[in-house]
Amino acid sequence: MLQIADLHVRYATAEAVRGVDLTATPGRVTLVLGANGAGKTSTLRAAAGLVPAHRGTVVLDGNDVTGHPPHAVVRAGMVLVPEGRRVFAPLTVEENLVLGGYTVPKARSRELMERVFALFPILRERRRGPAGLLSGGEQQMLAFGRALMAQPRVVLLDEPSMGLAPAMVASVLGAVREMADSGLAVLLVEQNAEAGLAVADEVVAMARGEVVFRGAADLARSHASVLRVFLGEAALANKL
Amino acid sequence: GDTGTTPSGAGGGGQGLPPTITILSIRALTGPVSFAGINAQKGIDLAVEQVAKDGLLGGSTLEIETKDVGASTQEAASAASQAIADPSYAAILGPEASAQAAAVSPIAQSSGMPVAYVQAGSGGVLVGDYTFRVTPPAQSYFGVVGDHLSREDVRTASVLFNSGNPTLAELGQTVVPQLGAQRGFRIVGSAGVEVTAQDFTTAASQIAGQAPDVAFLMLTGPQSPVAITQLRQAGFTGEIVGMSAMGAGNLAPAGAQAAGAVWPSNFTATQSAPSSQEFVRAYQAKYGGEAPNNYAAEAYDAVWFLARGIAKANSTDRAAVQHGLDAVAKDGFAGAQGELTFDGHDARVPGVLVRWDGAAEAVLADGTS
Amino acid sequence: MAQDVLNALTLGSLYLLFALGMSLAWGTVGVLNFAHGSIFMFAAFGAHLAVQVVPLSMPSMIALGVGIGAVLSLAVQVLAFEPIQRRARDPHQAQLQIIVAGIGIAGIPLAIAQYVTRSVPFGYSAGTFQVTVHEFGAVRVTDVQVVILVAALGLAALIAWWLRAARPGLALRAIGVEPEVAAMMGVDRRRLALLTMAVAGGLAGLAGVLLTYHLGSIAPETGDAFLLKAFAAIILGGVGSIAGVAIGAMVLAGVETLVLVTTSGTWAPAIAFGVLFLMLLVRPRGLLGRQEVRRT
Amino acid sequence: MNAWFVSHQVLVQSTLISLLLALSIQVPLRAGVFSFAGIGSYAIGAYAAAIVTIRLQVAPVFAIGAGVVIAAVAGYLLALLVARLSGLYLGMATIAFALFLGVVAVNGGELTGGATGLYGAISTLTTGHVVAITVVVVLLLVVNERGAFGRRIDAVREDPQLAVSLGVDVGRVRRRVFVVSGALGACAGGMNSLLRTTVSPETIGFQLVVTALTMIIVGGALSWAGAAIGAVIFTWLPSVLQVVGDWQPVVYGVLVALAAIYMPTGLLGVAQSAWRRARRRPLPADDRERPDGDDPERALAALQEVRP
Amino acid sequence: MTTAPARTAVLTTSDVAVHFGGIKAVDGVDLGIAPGEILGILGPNGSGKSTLLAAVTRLVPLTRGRLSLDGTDYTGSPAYRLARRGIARTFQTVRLLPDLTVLENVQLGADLHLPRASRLRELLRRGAVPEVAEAVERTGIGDALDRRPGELSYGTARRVEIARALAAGPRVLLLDEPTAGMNQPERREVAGLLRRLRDEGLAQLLVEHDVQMMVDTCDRLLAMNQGVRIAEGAPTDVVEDAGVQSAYLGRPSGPQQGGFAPVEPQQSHLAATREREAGRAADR
Ligand SMILES: Nc1ncnc2c1ncn2[C@@H]1O[C@H](COP(=O)(O)OP(=O)(O)OP(=O)(O)O)[C@@H](O)[C@H]1O
Ligand SMILES: Nc1ncnc2c1ncn2[C@@H]1O[C@H](COP(=O)(O)OP(=O)(O)OP(=O)(O)O)[C@@H](O)[C@H]1O
Ligand SMILES: [Mg+2]
Ligand SMILES: [Mg+2]
Repeated sequence: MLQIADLHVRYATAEAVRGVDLTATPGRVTLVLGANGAGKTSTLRAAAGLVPAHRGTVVLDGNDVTGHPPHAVVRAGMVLVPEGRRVFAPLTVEENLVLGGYTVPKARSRELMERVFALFPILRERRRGPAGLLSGGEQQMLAFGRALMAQPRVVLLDEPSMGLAPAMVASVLGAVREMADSGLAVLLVEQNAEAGLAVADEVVAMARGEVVFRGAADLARSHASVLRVFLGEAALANKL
Repeated sequence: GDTGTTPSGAGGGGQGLPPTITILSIRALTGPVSFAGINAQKGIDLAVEQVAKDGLLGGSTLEIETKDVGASTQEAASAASQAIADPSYAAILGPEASAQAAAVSPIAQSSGMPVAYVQAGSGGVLVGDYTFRVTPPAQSYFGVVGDHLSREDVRTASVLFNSGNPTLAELGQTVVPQLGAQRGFRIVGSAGVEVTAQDFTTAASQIAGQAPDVAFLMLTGPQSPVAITQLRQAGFTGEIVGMSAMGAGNLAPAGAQAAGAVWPSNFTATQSAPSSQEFVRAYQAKYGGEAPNNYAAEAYDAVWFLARGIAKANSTDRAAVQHGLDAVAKDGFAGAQGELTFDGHDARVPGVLVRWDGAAEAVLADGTS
Repeated sequence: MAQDVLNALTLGSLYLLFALGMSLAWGTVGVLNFAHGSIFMFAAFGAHLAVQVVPLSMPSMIALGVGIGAVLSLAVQVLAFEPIQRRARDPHQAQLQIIVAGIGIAGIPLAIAQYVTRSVPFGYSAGTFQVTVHEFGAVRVTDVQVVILVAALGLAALIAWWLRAARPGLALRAIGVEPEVAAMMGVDRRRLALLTMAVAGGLAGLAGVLLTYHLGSIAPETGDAFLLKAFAAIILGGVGSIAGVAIGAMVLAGVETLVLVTTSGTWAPAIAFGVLFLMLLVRPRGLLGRQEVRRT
Repeated sequence: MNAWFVSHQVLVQSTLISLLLALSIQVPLRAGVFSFAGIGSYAIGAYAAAIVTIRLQVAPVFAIGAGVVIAAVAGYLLALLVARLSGLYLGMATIAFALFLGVVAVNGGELTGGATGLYGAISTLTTGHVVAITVVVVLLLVVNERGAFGRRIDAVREDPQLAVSLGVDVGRVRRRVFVVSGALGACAGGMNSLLRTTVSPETIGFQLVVTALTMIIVGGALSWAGAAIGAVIFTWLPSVLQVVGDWQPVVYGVLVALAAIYMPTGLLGVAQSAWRRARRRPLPADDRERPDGDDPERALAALQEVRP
Repeated sequence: MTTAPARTAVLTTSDVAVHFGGIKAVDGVDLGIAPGEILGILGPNGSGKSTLLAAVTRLVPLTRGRLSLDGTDYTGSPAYRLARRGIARTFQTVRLLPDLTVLENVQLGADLHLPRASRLRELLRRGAVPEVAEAVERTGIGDALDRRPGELSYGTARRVEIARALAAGPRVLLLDEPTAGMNQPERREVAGLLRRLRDEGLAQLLVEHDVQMMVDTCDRLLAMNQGVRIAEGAPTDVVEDAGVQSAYLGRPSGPQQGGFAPVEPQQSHLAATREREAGRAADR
């Protein structure tokens, strides 16, 4: 279980996150919505220890991990799938996955890799090729698969569906749902709000670095303003 | 540029000497050639002391200011031009490195500043009447090797030389072959190595394969012990002849391996000339029994050379000093290196042949005797 | 002929021992350490100072050299390269900074050694070990040569295997590409980098001590000359490939030996550079270098 | 000409020569071309100027010009040869080129004076000429660093493929950069030979690569001004460090290392970012603004009410 | 299914193929775009869309096929010439120059058309050219102009990419997933911009995975799978096409894909969402 309390993130030129409280509970998917620049990525990066939290705490299963280095956070059971794929381009697909499972025992890592390959068969085909030559969507699959390899208890997903074809979006979000159902706590940032809402249990909306809405996914799905802001007029019309 | 002093040829001494006479010494006290500079500095300090005691300059004191320029040519040139611009400097004691000296000479010559060099054996250093060199070139006393080799009845020789160092390349490529032609031995192999070469295994094997009577190693100080060790390891049993870089303790790391190596030198602490022995005694008294090496001896001689020139000029006017130095060079004098004479502006000494016995240097043949 | 081959192999092994640590640090944590030569020399020098006090055996001298090398290398990593990498936007941007910092740092041990020795060469004649020469027919080989050959090839094979097979080896390569993402995978990049630098420094120390035994004596400037050779060997083999640097070192030594054996030697460096240049024209990323992964 | 200038003339000359030499590395570096061919060009320029001056006694313009032309042509040919190389592979190839020339100089016999080198290259070149040449060079580079010219070079450095898709002929930029680098290096070498009246192989070596690189990185790699700062510092530093005596090389090393560690963008970068910080207006935390469409801020303001 | 008439097409490809060793990323694609037309390309991940764009912009060598612009063949001409002839593009991955400000990054697009004289003039006045101001305006990045790319959120960075392409004042614009990382309203904004550009006569090639947006925005769609065209025509027709449904929208059947264990077969993206919603509602 992840508890972020009163998080502030400050860059040289801007304060990107201002007092955010977020909780990710085992078995549940918490969806974070927000316009470009709302501070979603910054929140996730601060939670993972990649940028310092200016103020506030990040508590993982009762342990305060605020200010811990990223690798320690991973070892404590929380993994981030970064925005924009960021695969190790010159390493092979397989090596990327092995690295994803850096903290799990070897035998287990082999099993997990089979599961990733089952989810994304194209990765099996390309496992000996350099990851950097994959198509954008294939790299996104790899980045997602890499996180599965770490067997985390809490997973932070920063737009995992970006660049994926619709069928693949469904696969990935289906996998997200499965992860939660198997007891993981998931914090999901998703611009594809509609698809995100379909798998979410809770919704948090951010604007200008603050949480402006918080509620059950069902409530959000039926809430006109939320739909208007994040899905657009068409979806609203659809709904009503 | 305009320098404030006129290099007028019409030198007439006799204006008298100021209370302090200042000379700029451009040295490398740090960096890869610091061993030369540091030893030279000791010789300089001793000479300054002695000049004062001797009263050669009357009531005036000789002061030598040292500027450490490391290995930088530009620093050396800059130091020289600063000295030239400052009328309080009467002369320059030039840097050891040939490249530095070659950069200083044209500046000094064109602005009429007398310079006395030590080392600096390459061409382009002595460019006119204002530049002098107190270290004799190696080829001028290389004859002592010839005598020795004739005595040993040497027939064949191989040469290993540092091709990037002007002096060593000249010795290896020209002087040794000429010596062979004069003394009747044949060069069976000649190889050049890089200026910074470290490992001589291959060259040593080559020479061992050629099995000449004598191997000439025209290498730098640090290269010499390595080449000797590796020659011996490769199975070479003949005679080894080097050059003065083997002195100054450079063979110590090779120890007994190098025993028997000989080299010609302009100076060694045990040479017999009375003026040399006088120098050695004074040096040992001043430096706790440490034996002087050639760098100390040369610099000592250079200071005395300048002091004598200034005394003769009885002036610190640079043109006058130049005339004074010319006169001293014409007459020669007895110095640390023995009986110094000059061929033009370039020093000559009889030279000695030195032998490494595994722990210390000993005179094998003394050009003065 | 056999002697020449042996000599070339020895020289190549020396280049390899020296280049191995440099290549490891460069190909993995992205540190092209120009102070490597200085560490190498200073480790040998430290052993020299120690042997003046107590006559030591060859194994203890080696251990001492490896220790000094590792400690120096760690110090440089912590004091210089780590802060640079922490500030840099990406590993590529840090590269030049690291080179220049290395150049600056290299001057420090060098100046100290020059100051103490007055640039007079130093060796280990005070130690208990004396080089012995063995003769096999026309071929002469010293025991030091044997140690160098075995150490260089053995260590190269060991490191190559470790980089390939072990997960930390893989993590190291990942650090060289995307340090931040590697950390996100749970890689403690600081510890791994320190470990790598310690190994690299240890290798430098080993090379320094063995070289001093091989040559009988070295001068403080010795490290500088080796640096360029090692850099050439790494580039020739292809950055990041241990097999590549081994081949690069051997090719370089082979060419140099061949030229020395067949010509008067004054052109030797030019021919070595020429061969290097031509080989790069044919294989722009070294003999075994990884192809750049780039797509639209 | 005052007394200070007279006595520091050599350092002033050296500063300008170092600047041109540093620029011969900096110009390619700014275009992402890791070329040290400028050092080889320095050798070409130095020897060409000395040979021409000694043998033909022509005016310094022609002596230096000869070297510049030869080095520029050599640069162009080299660029064609190494077109496929990049990064430090290119760096090593060009270092090999430069050191190859050094060996040629040692073995050049009569023409290059062998290991001794050449001396007696006496000409009428003055400090004034050197200043004039440097000013012209710097002005030309300034034009190329700013505005559209500069941006396109930045693109070639950071992302050549992107540059291509933006219409930049990357191959041509690279070839030009080699030519300019060759000309700059040769100009520096030629002026140095004629001012010192001598040239020898010792003065051309790996050390030059190290010095030039240090100047550029410590000064700031992305602008001529950085090279200028570096040239001034590293030409004058040794005189300043005289005061620390024997520890000069140690202090020098420490200073270089500190600069590299703590000034990632060089002294110039430090100055520039201080200037930027001083000028910058503080930005609001949100950088969003929308040209049209519904205003999410207002909608979200409404949402606040349902906030639990 | 028709190709745009060659007469009006500004950009055409015929039988273009790009193979990487055994991988046939693109394997014989014909297309044409006319001025004032948006051609959308749909296809599963790895179907060769980005590679096709790279082929058209000459950034990868063609295995076979021909490319032509305004009826003249440019198959052999170097990539940098294309920009000068009016083709601009964005990349799937954000590619901004980190050391330049946002404004300078956008200017970079326009630099190419500046005649030498005005480059000098720009130097002296340091002012931006009108195309740049317009591109900034249209993409709504005015507030971020003096920031550097590293400080931008992902969505803003994508807008800067689009602005840079627009600043080049192109006749043909190729966009590779320009709205990835934006939410629905933001996408609509971009789609609106693209439509306005179309109305101004710009020929566009748009690669996107948002089917709804593609249907709403494009004049024609071209669906690809495994490097070949599987359908082309009016957007709604293509989306309804059975082959497209199975390869792209629904459960894939090709050898590249299949076996997405965790998810049920789906008819379409939107349907999938509803289905899951219903399912989960039933769970409760
Ligand atoms: N390294 C940085 N330096 C300065 N400002 C930054 C930095 N990173 C992000 N910002 C700013 O912080 C704010 C929040 O950015 P963040 O990336 O967290 O947004 P986001 O919600 O993830 O947006 P998007 O949906 O576009 O990815 C933005 O205004 C952005 O410009
Ligand atoms: N340079 C390359 N070398 C090897 N394979 C490549 C290369 N470039 C692309 N590929 C492969 O070609 C196929 C097509 O890639 P492309 O990027 O064109 O797909 P795409 O349709 O753009 O996919 P996405 O929607 O995921 O971006 C992919 O399987 C990819 O792995
Ligand atoms: Mg984000
Ligand atoms: Mg793509």
